[in-house]
Amino acid sequence: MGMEHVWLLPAIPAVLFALMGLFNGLVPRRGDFIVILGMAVVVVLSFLVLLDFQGSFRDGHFAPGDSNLYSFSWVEIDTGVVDDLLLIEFSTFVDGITVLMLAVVSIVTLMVMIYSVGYMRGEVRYGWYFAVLSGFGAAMLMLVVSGNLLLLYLSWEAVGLASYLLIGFYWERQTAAEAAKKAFITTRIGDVGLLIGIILLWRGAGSFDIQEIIHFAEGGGYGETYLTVTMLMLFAGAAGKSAQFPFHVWLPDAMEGPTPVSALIHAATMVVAGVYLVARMMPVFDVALVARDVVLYIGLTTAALGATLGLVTSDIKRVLAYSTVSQLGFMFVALGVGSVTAAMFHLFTHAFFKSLLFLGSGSVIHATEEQVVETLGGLRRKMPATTTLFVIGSLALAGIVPLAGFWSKDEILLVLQDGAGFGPFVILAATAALTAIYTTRLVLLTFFGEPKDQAAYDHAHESPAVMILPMALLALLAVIAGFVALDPVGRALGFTGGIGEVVFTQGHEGHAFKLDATIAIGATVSALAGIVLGFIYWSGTAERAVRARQWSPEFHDLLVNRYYIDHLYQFTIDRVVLGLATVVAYFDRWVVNETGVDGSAQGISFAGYRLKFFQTGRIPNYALAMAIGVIVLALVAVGRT
Amino acid sequence: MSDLNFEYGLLLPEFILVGSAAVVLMLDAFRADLRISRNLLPAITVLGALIAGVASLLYLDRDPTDFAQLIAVDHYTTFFRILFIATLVAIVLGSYEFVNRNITHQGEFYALLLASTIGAIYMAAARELLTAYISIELLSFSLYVGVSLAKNDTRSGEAGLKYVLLGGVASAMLLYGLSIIYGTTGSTTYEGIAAALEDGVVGTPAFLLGLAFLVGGLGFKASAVPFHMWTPDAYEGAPLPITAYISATSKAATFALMLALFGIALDAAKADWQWMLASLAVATMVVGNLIAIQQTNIKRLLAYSSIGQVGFMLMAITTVSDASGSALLLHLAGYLITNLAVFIAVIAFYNRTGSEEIEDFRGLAETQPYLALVITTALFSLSGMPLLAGFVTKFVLFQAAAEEGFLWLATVAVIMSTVSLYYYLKVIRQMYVAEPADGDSRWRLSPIAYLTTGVLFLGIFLVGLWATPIFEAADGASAMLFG
Amino acid sequence: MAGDIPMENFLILSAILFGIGFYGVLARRSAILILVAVELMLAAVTINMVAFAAYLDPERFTGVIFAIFVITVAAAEVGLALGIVLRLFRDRQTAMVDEASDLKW
Amino acid sequence: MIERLPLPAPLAALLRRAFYPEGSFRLPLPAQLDRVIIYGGLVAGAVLTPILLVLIVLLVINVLTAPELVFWLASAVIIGGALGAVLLKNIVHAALSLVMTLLGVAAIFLLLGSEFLALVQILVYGGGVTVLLLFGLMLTNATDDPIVSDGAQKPFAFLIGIGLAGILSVALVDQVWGAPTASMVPFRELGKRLFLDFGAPFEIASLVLVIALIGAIAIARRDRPEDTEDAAMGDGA
Repeated sequence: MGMEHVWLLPAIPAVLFALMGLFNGLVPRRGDFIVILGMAVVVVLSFLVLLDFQGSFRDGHFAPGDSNLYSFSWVEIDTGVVDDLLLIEFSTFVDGITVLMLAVVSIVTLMVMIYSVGYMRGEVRYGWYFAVLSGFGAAMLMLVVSGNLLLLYLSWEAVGLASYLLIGFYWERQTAAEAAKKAFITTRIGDVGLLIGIILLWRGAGSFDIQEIIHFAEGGGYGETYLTVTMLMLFAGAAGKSAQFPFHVWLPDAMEGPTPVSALIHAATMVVAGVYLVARMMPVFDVALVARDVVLYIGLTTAALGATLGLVTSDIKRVLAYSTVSQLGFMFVALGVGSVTAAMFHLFTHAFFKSLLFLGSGSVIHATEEQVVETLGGLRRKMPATTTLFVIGSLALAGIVPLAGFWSKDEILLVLQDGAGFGPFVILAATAALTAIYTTRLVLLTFFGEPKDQAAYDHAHESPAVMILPMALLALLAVIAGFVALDPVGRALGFTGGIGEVVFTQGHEGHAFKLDATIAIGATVSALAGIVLGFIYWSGTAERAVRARQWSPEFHDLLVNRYYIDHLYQFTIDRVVLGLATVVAYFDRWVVNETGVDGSAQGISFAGYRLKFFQTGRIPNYALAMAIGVIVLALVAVGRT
Repeated sequence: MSDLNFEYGLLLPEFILVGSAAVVLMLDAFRADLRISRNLLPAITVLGALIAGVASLLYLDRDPTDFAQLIAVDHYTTFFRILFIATLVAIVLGSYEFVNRNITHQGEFYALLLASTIGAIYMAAARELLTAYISIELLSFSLYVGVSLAKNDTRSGEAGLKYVLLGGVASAMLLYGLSIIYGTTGSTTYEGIAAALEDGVVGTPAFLLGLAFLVGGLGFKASAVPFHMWTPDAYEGAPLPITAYISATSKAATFALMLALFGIALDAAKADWQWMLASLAVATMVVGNLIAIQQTNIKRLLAYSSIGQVGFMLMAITTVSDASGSALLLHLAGYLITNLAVFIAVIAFYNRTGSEEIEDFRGLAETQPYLALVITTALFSLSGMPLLAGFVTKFVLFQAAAEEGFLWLATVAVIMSTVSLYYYLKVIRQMYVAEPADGDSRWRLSPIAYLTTGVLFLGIFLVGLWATPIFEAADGASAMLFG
Repeated sequence: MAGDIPMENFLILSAILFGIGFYGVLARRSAILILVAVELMLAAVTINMVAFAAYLDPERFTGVIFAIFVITVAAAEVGLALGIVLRLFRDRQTAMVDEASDLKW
Repeated sequence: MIERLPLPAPLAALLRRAFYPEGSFRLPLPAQLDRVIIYGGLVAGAVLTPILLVLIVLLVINVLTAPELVFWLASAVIIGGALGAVLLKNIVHAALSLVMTLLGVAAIFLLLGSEFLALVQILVYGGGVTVLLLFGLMLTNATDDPIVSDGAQKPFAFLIGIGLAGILSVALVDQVWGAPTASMVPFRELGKRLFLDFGAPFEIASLVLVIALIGAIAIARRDRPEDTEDAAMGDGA
């Protein structure tokens, strides 16, 4: 299995999608095992690709920019458009980023599929679900192996379509259908930008091939303003897909889909497509520095925004969704300072622990049929395995050494400090601490303390092994994934320069993975502080204290010292953090969501509503419109001369 | 004048179509006496059309020629002959059940479809204004009749009246424009006009006025804003197959004519009309797509959506060039396939339910999943989703426009195609999300409906995934105008 | 035969006739009177055509032939339109176009 | 009807003879038609006679040539008829004043040297179209209630009409046209051009007529009961 056969990876699940979508009724178990088997083959193949890549790297064959490995010319015709030849070639391309993405996508997809066997048992359209999952895998794999922008765009849309189908899987539910539509349309708005950006890039370079476009851009082929506008358009597409401000509103709503889908699409794979795109086009962004700065600040805004919103949300999946938004912001921050390494590394680790968290929340929902954290609690007694795995995922997310999140988050903070200075660094560091707080809150409210809804608690049970095992595997990855960045590990795997340099950088910047002791220690301390803060506020004592104060003011003086602390927390969290979060939430709800997204949809709808009344149904009015039309044309025509 | 080519054999496919029309009319007149099945009429129509289609293939390897300098017989003509005849076959196959139930004058129905196809073909093939005009009228007259032919529906009469009266006004405007162009250039052949324009009548007020009236008249036929207002009403009032036919053949024929007229005859006056078409294109895209959002009747929704599509096609005429010519032809082919798929599916739906309201599509995914799939795919294709025909054809179209320096127009078009997704999703949502009405159970399609929609369904994917053959045909055809 | 009447005279006559016709289309309520107005517009066109043919294209006089076609089509159009008007009248007991406005929006 | 008109008895008798020659026979025309024709004729005569006289005087004193005289006369008739057609409140009067315009146009054709076209104009329009229109009026009961009001957008219509006529006139006069004089259209040549050079469009035009014919019949015909039964049976077929 060499790199030139990489097209097989998307081809296998695509064929399975077509077959299973049509004929899942004809096979036992609706064909779930066939789909899973196919994906397992893809996992194996993706490791073969990795080996081949590693081999050619070791042999010194690999040079970025000339790895257009397989191309199929789709439309090739003399049209007089560019060089008298419209050539639309579908080509695949493999480099470090691709290899990394292949591993992430295939592994997480496989895990989610296995998990779904348990989670989706007994659902109607069970076979269709697996078929679409396979279709999604195909589209996502095609996205990451495509060597030209047109193929990338095609798979980009196919991924969106699969996401639409999966979010709307419970189409009987009105909210699910609405959410699916919202996700689809919001991302499509970004996609308009992407398509325009692609056309603009093509107009300059005369090719859709990514490497050719990069060469053209690096050679200064595009004008400065032109390129800035183009890359901003492209980034609009990326921001839409990756739920960056102000497009982030669709992601929490997308939680209406089945939880494994959230784990796969809305944590590990599809939402990182935007990160992947920007990383892939980074050499071009390096030329358009204004656009790159926009990426940085949008990323920063989103990271902070997602984290604060995560603090006040009570739906377990929505908390995770905001967390994802925030973490994607981290990745864009890294990209904004030009570090593909840090961004891709965080993407890699985040995929594992966030899908683990989602699957864990799925396990909870599966057991209790409840997803509001305030009504849960104490589940650790009923679901020990889930609890353990969820805590591992949470610690990884919070960035506790030596779990995966620690390494990649530190890397981002490091490059940010080097690249953008102190201000952004402080904001992002604070956001990292916030991450620890909301994670702690989520864990405490869900699994610890006393059960608040006895019925749900009684109903709860540990999930079956078919669900726990994939989670355990992901938890393992969440623990160890960070180590691959260490040079000894890389050398042990056969990459002479350390894996970090190869896989995460594509060689274009020569930026190897580093670890800065100050930042590492600082980050760990702030994460721990966040956890402690979370414990104090949500572990139950504070709550009791509040009740005590209200019930009996006489004891107030006695407890004053405790309450000073409490007040401090109360103040910092209620007034500052929660206040800020409320403001942000309000802004998000009314300004971005209502005015920006729904507003533009409503505006369009309203414009249509007004316009339609010109259609009066009366012939003389119609004739009048024609007459005015022709007179205006005539007058303007004569007036122009 | 004796050097003209009067080889009537060049018009063979059309003679076959006329002959079929005559046979259909005669058989219908004596149907009661001859005791023949009513399904014989569509059968003969399809048969005649197929023979004509085969006959038009005969001209593929002949050198481009013309009939008396009026009608070109070349790849361009062949392309549209095949396209229109295929459309005719699809519509007849997709609608014969509908016709059996709802149309009392069936012989007339099929005969006028055949006759209007001739009009459509000659609109594409005409290289002279008079021929072009009379072909337009042949098509329009057939459609006036067709729209009013649903005699059990009072909307049909109203729609017909609107169409015929406004059509008359538009004809008068078109003719006034043609007369001025004839007067200023002294010729009615495209070549003669082009030659005269080279000598410089361009830009005089009279000529500009002629152009304005010409654009107005053709804008009506193409339903460009603000000459579009007949469209939704006629679409809604007409019997469904005629609606399908207007949205497919009539539109494509108008654009075939415009491409030849503006590409050959008026090319030298580009500066005078480009802005007219560009502004019409923008207005058309915006108005069509915005009003579509508000519709509740599927025919009306498709009417406005087709107005939106007209904007995209006008864009190709605006930027007329070899590239946008072949892009337009490709787009027309893809659009026809997609549009017919929607309409024939809707006809099948109507045959079952008797309803045209979008609301009544609820739960179609449960009661007839195949039909729901076809409609969904076709609507996605219309909105320009990748992997489907609509994406490829629109992409090539927008790209050609961008290449000709109309990037802003292409941008508006991209944005408006996103808006279009909004209302297509409304239909799709009804089918997949809403519960079926009480008492609705699964139902079956007739085999012919399965066949027709199935072929078109595959066609959408074929164009979407492997457009090269059609693109080559379109390119060869377009080269006849610009080569 | 037209002697030394300038061609512009015919063109202006035609322009005025066209304007009057368009006025009729826009101002009238009766379907038949709208048809009448359309006939006026078409008559204007034929005047134009024939004038151009006589003055500018005397060898080939394509305009005259064009005019013949226009007259033919106009006559056919009246016939067809009247058929539709009759049908509308049977459906709704009116031939006033603004009363036939069920289809709108 | 005719008796009630304030006319001298011999004239009334003459008219009665003209309109009801056998006494029992009635032209299939609206009841007021005779009155229309009579009043129309009288008014037209009253207006046109002075104009005619003035023009003839001008002709005699060589200010006008004969073709110019014809042109101005025909123009007056055309514009007058057109105004009548779009302004008259009485629907039948309006339709009839169309005839005046069309006859004037025929005169213009003659002036421009196309006898054939003039003939076609008179036959097709003066004969066919007018009668068709009158039938239409009759069948839609317009003759029972002949007065129609105009639509609400009349002011716009007025502006547009004036505007169009103005723009067109200015633009057409502004153009520098080629040759100054008109010539006759030879009859034989016309036939050759029409049937030979333009044979293809001619045949298409015949198709247009056929479509219009069968279309008009199919649409306007009141469906026989067996047709609808037939259609109902189609469900089973």
